[in-house]
Amino acid sequence: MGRGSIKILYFAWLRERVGVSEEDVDLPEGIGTVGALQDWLRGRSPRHAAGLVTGMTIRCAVNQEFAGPDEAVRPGDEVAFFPPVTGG
Amino acid sequence: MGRGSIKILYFAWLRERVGVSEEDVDLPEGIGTVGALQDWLRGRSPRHAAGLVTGMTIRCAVNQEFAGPDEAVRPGDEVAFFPPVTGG
Amino acid sequence: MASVRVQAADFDIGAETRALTGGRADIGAIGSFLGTVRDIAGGRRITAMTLEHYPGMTERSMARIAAEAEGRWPLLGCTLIHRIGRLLPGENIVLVLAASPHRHAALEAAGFLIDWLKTAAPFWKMEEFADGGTGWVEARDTDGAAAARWGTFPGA
Amino acid sequence: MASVRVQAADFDIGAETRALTGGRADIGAIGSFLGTVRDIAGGRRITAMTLEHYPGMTERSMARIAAEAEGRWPLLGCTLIHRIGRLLPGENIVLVLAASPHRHAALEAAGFLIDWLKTAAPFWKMEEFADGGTGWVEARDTDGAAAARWGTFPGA
Repeated sequence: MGRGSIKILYFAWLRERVGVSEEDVDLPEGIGTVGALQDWLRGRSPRHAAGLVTGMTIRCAVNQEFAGPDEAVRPGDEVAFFPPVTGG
Repeated sequence: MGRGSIKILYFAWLRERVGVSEEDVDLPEGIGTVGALQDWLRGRSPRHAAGLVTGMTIRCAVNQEFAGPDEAVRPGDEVAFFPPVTGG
Repeated sequence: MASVRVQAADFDIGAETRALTGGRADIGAIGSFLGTVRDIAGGRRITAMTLEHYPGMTERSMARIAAEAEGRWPLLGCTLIHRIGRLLPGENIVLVLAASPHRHAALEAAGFLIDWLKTAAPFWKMEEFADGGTGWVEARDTDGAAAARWGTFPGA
Repeated sequence: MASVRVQAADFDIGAETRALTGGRADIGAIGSFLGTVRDIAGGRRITAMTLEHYPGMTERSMARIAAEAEGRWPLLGCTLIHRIGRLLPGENIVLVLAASPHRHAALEAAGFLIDWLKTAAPFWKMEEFADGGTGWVEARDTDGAAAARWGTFPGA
């Protein structure tokens, strides 16, 4: 039973692996952090699992601010997953 | 009794004080270094003495290379006296 | 005071410098860094590079980087421009300009701006190789170390 | 590879950057420093500045400074331009550009070039004050210390 939706964004090779650039999902009960959200999203499809690999190589932003795995996520948030940045 | 002429150049406030930008002088016997040349030039006129003040504030180049007071000067050389540089 | 832009179009360092300094006589020193597309990466020939970014977060992080520079050095203005989309070898990618009365402030701020831009602004590069295929550029430890000289962008 | 010029005419950083990099796709990074005339010096308002130099020695020392930079960093070219004559507040005085595959090389070389140019190239500045009179700018200890970070120009 969801508590409200959050917007998920994927960039660069994560976007290619997951196969979508953006999706709205209902945030389930018990998912309150970036790390828990990432684990839960991995279960949505094999492509999600391939994109949202665990480990150091994935970065996250909550509401357009860099966020570590312990950062809180709440309904209405915008959460992005992406590789380490390589601009400049 | 001279051994041959050298060309002397003055720049910036030295040039203004000495009153000329360039002069050819016969290098006298016994004047073999930048320091000795500077002392000898000071005796040429009160304006030379006012321009070629002794101490740290004057720089010299012999044949367009920076030169300290012990550097040799010879007939045919181009010797310049000037303040510390302030370009850039 | 900072001018921060993300754009597909090219830019001109001369026009940007005039926009930063035009009509001002209090500046004295402008330090800059211009990054361009190289045609070689890891020994492979590159035919094009595509820059992807995170609209919204990009502008926020660039503004914060500029504000941080303005807090650390006595700047009279700075400019950050980053291009997006598909670029060819030799084309401009990124420009930072930092204006100050003091030359070391201008040069150090330019170094800071590009180091943090490389590690804290959400851009990603994808290269197209002359021998076929494409690849996402991997972040380099040296970029992280370079940025860490200046401290770390919040959370990055 | 260095382009070294002393000139009365103005220059454009955009045109100089294109001249340095035009048609090349092996560069990647251009660091630069642009110096302009400030309208204040030591609390006094400046109406103009005149740059005097030592023709011949100037070009020699600038070429040597450029060659030194090219020996210390992996540069693919550099540009040094210094104006002479009477300049008004806001006008360009000096430009250094350093091109390299590596951004820190480009930025460090630009810093080196301007630091040595300020202490080892025979230029002198005379300021005209708004409240009347003129004065030759005095060399600053901080410029010597900045240049000494990189070692010392022979004899200077």
